[in-house]
Amino acid sequence: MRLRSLNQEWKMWTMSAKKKTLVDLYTQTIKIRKFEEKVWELFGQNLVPGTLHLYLGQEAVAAGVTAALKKTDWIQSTHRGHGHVIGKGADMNSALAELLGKKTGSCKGKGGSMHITQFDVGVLGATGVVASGLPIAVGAALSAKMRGTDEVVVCFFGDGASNNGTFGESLNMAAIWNLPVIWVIENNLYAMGTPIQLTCPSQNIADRGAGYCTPSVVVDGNNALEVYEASVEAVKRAREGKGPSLIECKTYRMRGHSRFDQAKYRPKEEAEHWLNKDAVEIIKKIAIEQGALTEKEAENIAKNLQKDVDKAAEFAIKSELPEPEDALDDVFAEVA
Amino acid sequence: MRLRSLNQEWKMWTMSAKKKTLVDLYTQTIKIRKFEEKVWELFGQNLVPGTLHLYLGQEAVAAGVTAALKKTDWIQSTHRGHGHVIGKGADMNSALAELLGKKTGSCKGKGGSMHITQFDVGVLGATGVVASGLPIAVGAALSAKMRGTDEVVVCFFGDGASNNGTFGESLNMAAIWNLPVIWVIENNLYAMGTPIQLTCPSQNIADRGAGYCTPSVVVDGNNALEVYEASVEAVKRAREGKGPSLIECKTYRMRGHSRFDQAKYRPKEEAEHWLNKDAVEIIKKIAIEQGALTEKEAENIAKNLQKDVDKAAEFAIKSELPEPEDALDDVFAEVA
Amino acid sequence: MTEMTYREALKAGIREEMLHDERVFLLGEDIGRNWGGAFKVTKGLAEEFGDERVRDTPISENTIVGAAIGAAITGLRPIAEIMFGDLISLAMDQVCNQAAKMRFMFGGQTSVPVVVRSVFGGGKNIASHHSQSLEAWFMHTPGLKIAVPAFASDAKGLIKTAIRDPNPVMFFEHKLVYDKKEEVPDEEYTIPFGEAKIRKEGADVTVWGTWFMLHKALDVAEELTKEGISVEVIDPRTLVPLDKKTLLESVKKTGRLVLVTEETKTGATTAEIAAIVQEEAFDWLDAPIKRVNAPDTPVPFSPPLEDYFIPNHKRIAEAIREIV
Amino acid sequence: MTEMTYREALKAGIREEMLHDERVFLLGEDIGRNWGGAFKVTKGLAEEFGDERVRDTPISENTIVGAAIGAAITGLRPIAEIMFGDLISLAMDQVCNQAAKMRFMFGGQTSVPVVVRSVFGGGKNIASHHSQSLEAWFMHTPGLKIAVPAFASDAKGLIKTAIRDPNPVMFFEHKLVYDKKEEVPDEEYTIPFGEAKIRKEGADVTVWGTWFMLHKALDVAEELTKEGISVEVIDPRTLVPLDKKTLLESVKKTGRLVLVTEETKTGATTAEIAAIVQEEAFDWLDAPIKRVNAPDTPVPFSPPLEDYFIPNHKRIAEAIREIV
Ligand SMILES: Cc1ncc(C[n+]2csc(CCOP(=O)(O)OP(=O)(O)O)c2C)c(N)n1
Ligand SMILES: Cc1ncc(C[n+]2csc(CCOP(=O)(O)OP(=O)(O)O)c2C)c(N)n1
Ligand SMILES: [Mg+2]
Ligand SMILES: [Mg+2]
Repeated sequence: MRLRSLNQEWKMWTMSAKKKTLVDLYTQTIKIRKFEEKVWELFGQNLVPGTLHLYLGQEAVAAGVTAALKKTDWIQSTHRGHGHVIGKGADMNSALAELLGKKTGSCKGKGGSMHITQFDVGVLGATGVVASGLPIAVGAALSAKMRGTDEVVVCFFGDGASNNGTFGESLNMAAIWNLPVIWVIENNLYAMGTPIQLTCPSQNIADRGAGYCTPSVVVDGNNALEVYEASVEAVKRAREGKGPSLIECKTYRMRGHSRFDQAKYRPKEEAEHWLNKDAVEIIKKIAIEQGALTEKEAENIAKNLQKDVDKAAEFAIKSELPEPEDALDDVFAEVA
Repeated sequence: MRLRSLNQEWKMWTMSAKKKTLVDLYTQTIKIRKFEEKVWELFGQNLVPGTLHLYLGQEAVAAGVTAALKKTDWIQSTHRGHGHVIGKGADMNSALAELLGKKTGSCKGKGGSMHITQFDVGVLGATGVVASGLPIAVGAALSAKMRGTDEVVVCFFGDGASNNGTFGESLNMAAIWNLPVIWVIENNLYAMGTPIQLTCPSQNIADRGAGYCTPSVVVDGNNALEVYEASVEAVKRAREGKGPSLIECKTYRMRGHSRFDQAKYRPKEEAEHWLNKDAVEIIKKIAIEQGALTEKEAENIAKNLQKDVDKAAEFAIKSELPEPEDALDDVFAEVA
Repeated sequence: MTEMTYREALKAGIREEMLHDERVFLLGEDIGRNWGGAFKVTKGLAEEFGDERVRDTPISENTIVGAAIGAAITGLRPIAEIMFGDLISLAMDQVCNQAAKMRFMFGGQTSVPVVVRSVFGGGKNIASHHSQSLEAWFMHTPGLKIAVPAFASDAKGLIKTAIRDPNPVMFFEHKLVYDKKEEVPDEEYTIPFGEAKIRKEGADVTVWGTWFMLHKALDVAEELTKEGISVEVIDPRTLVPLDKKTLLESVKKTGRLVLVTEETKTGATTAEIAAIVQEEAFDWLDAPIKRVNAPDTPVPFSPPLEDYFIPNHKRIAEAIREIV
Repeated sequence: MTEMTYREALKAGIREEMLHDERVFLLGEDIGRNWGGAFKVTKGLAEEFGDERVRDTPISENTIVGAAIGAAITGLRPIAEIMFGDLISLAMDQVCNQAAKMRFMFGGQTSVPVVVRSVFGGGKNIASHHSQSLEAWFMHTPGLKIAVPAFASDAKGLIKTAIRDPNPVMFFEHKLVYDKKEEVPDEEYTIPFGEAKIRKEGADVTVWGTWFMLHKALDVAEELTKEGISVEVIDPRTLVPLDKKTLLESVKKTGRLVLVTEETKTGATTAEIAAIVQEEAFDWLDAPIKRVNAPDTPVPFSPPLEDYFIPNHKRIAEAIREIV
């Protein structure tokens, strides 16, 4: 794979990366990791109904992007959304409770994994229809602009999603209206079992940005700092009214697509190569090298997060299931 | 407007353009012109029910493209389709009869202007849903390939259509499967009353081709020879198994979008500029300059075509309307 | 009261809401100053409110609706126009999977105050892709409200209610009612959803229908008085919520029901109404409920074919005569 | 006869047709060798017939169907798979405006022999975007045939008929019937469209339903014999064409009808069936036709919610008891 090498500038940049930023990036990355490991554990205990699209392996993307955002900014999430919402600052209790279908879940158990959403921290929604979030992000960005705010909208989606009709429609609309939106493609090289080579004629999906006059960059999606840097630039552009940007993050799933998928269709060497590029290890190494963290501090952060996650799991498990008749609520908002 | 200048090579090419080709191009162009003038005349006489999207002004596109095709090749047409089907060799009697809603129309009066189709000369269909023809062209091209033929599929569509989701989906699918399809964008600068500047961030829609690894070119769509040359190259690529191409033809409607539209939204200078670039005059001039035609011969061709068109109109007018109950036929083909 | 066309009344309603509430804006293809909407409903609004609030879009139906949703959940009150109802087929995901379901899926965390305006119906000889009546698809999609005004004053009152509603509202018009005139109140008013209107009282048979078919039904009802048949005509005004009460009371009075819409018959909204009424007023029915719809074919182009396709006065009258 | 699952029978039917007719090919997301279809229906076919004829596609639903149409009208026999029925919302234009209408719009010049396979239904806790039952949208679209097999042998016989049909066929499966087993004939056979099957004879009440609800209805019918209620259960097998005859005859015999599907109630296929039966067998009905459907909400995720949403044995039994 040919990554557009940002290495030169990037190395220089990292030298001056604020220590706090590095700590944040490490913390975000491992937080998502811990969350997802817990989800996987609970799933193994048969506590998570339905299916599951784990974010394991892709943590650096959500961590790097959300670290560049303000609380008032928005993100649009996907079927593989746990990392996004945790990154954006979702309450872990209600997030885990949602996955377990509990009344205390952020969606009262109505959404589950594919629709895990916490609106109050700026999650517009998580959608199960691949690529259906892009138009919604366009609208949120239009709204941000029309309301005269400096809000920025990030839209996460996969390599597979970029082949859906909404991709061109939405990139175009964001471009012509010069909207504060950032398209983040999480190119994990597969859509379910379909390798990107079968569905994309070019090396980089980011190549499609140019046709819509959208500045586009390819980054190592397993390196939270690299993702962060690109995001900061894109956010800056957006806030300054310079319009949309596109960031393609090359990354990889640690596990299969869903539920019971063992991902046997992935060539061994490819899988090995990527699984060695562990997002947590990479950002940890950078942070330590830059003197932002010691090994010990890193461990402590991890331990504390583990405690939070354990507590959240406890909360979720203890929480009650919804009443059957709750199924009838929340269809319509009441007319004022 | 910046047209990618093909002038250099093009001039050289024209020197050797076969005389027959130039005569054909002139004939095709003026044939479509004559046909459309007749349609406009009949419309003025209140003989054409419904609405109408005239091809007047864009004749060079259909003429140039279809002149590069064989009878066994396919075209996918649009709401502005008269020129395409006439170019592809449709019977004018049943074409005009269709526009008048007659039983003898190619669609038995069921389709009318927006669905004018003659399957037996290689028209896959004319569709009223903007951009809905692209996926169908993908399938026809896939079929051409899977059936082991050398058939080529041309898909016509407008600038407006290129903003619809099917555009990216179809360009992508054609590219990954390396299909013998030619995307012909008729960029007449407007989608109804909406100027392209409002809906397309770039100078050329053709810029979008690169993202799908599809060789793309911009030509003067009022110059049938220029369109033809690009088409020949694209057809060659397609027949040789080298995959899809995209040709953006810059052109202009002589009249409004439909029915009663006066196109007052078009700046005067712009309209003047384009209306002076008359497709018939341009190809006629070239043909005469190249010694392929004399003024007199050109006139004779025009006269003969006028006769054909008049006869077709007579046929159409004399033809009977369908019986009301015919409305119930042709929903399902009978099971063998 | 001022006499105005349906088109004018509708525009007046939109305009009033735009004046009241700066969050209200419009987006759609050719709705702006160059065209004013394919049926001219928004003509003049761009000039008055600017191109930002009356926003021409590319031909991207799914993203038009999706953008409206995104704007709605972040504080605005968008009205998305889909030029022809047939083209909502391109936006079914955003309408039916996103707008309709978001509030529910997210457990009430958000609501989606978006209005999608579009137009159905034939009669203009513009063939299969521009003449359908597809309201049944949306009636079968929980989470959407559906307004179907047939008269000018309702168009105005209902669009205002639609814009103020915190939920997604499909606001469906009909090509042949835009020019219908009616006296419209001068003072501000809204019309609540879920209240049908008895357009004509009668004793022998109830007719329920929408848009242009409702107008035809009213003509027929008038005619049939000459034959001594007293027809009650009900205009639902909204399909969701549906005013079952008015309908059932009428049927319990007349004992007979004819349903008239321009939809193709199988699976039309008339099927649902028939199913409800036979279920809830079984003992009052003196005859089978008749459905007058278009045949199960695409809409044909040629005038004699389209005339045959669309239910006409004669067919409505015959259906009534058959059961009284 | 060999016992096999619905999934196996369906695959066997596809495989036979691929062997018979080299024009038959499949396209869809993840149907190929890496996955074999989300529900594994096509597993092994890519290995046997090659990647050209079992063609993995990008996530482009509208273009998948459109490509199938283009291939169909130029001489091939494509079977397009849409991974979840909910996602046909993205392909409504190609399905409903193109495939369904082309033959008609073009006056019979072409026919569109395309099969669109997809799967409906809940019960897997995968929430609002992957659990719907949307067959009513297509039943309301003239020009489409619709197969709804509930049993393995029907799945095989009907898919073969669908593939040979010169018209567009929507072939809808249900997530919870894939594992159902049945004896399937060893010799080659097809099942004609438009022939319902009486799954159980009975005298007191007719129950009509589809897919998993049909299976539940059969369970209930069995149970109710203990209460002395004799239930006749009808499996339509195809919705278009619809076998009205078998249904009407049954209702004329029992005088009572309960309709059971997993669709949300308003505007479901059950509404159409109710409307037809009250219209054509009015004098034979001894009680209102009952509809047992899901409530008018999106499909919820959490097990107790989804269990409440999907009609269960108890609700079916109650509806029957209510009218006998
Ligand atoms: C429109 C649509 N098509 C198909 C599916 C089924 N599906 C769910 S996830 C998925 C793969 C998505 O791939 P990608 O966008 O790369 O995201 P990833 O799962 O790799 O994160 C598919 C095909 C869907 N949910 N929505
Ligand atoms: C999907 C869709 N959206 C909108 C329309 C209404 N409409 C018909 S033609 C047209 C403009 C099309 O513009 P373009 O593609 O540039 O073709 P042109 O008319 O200029 O030839 C529109 C918006 C339609 N028929 N289909
Ligand atoms: Mg992926
Ligand atoms: Mg145009």
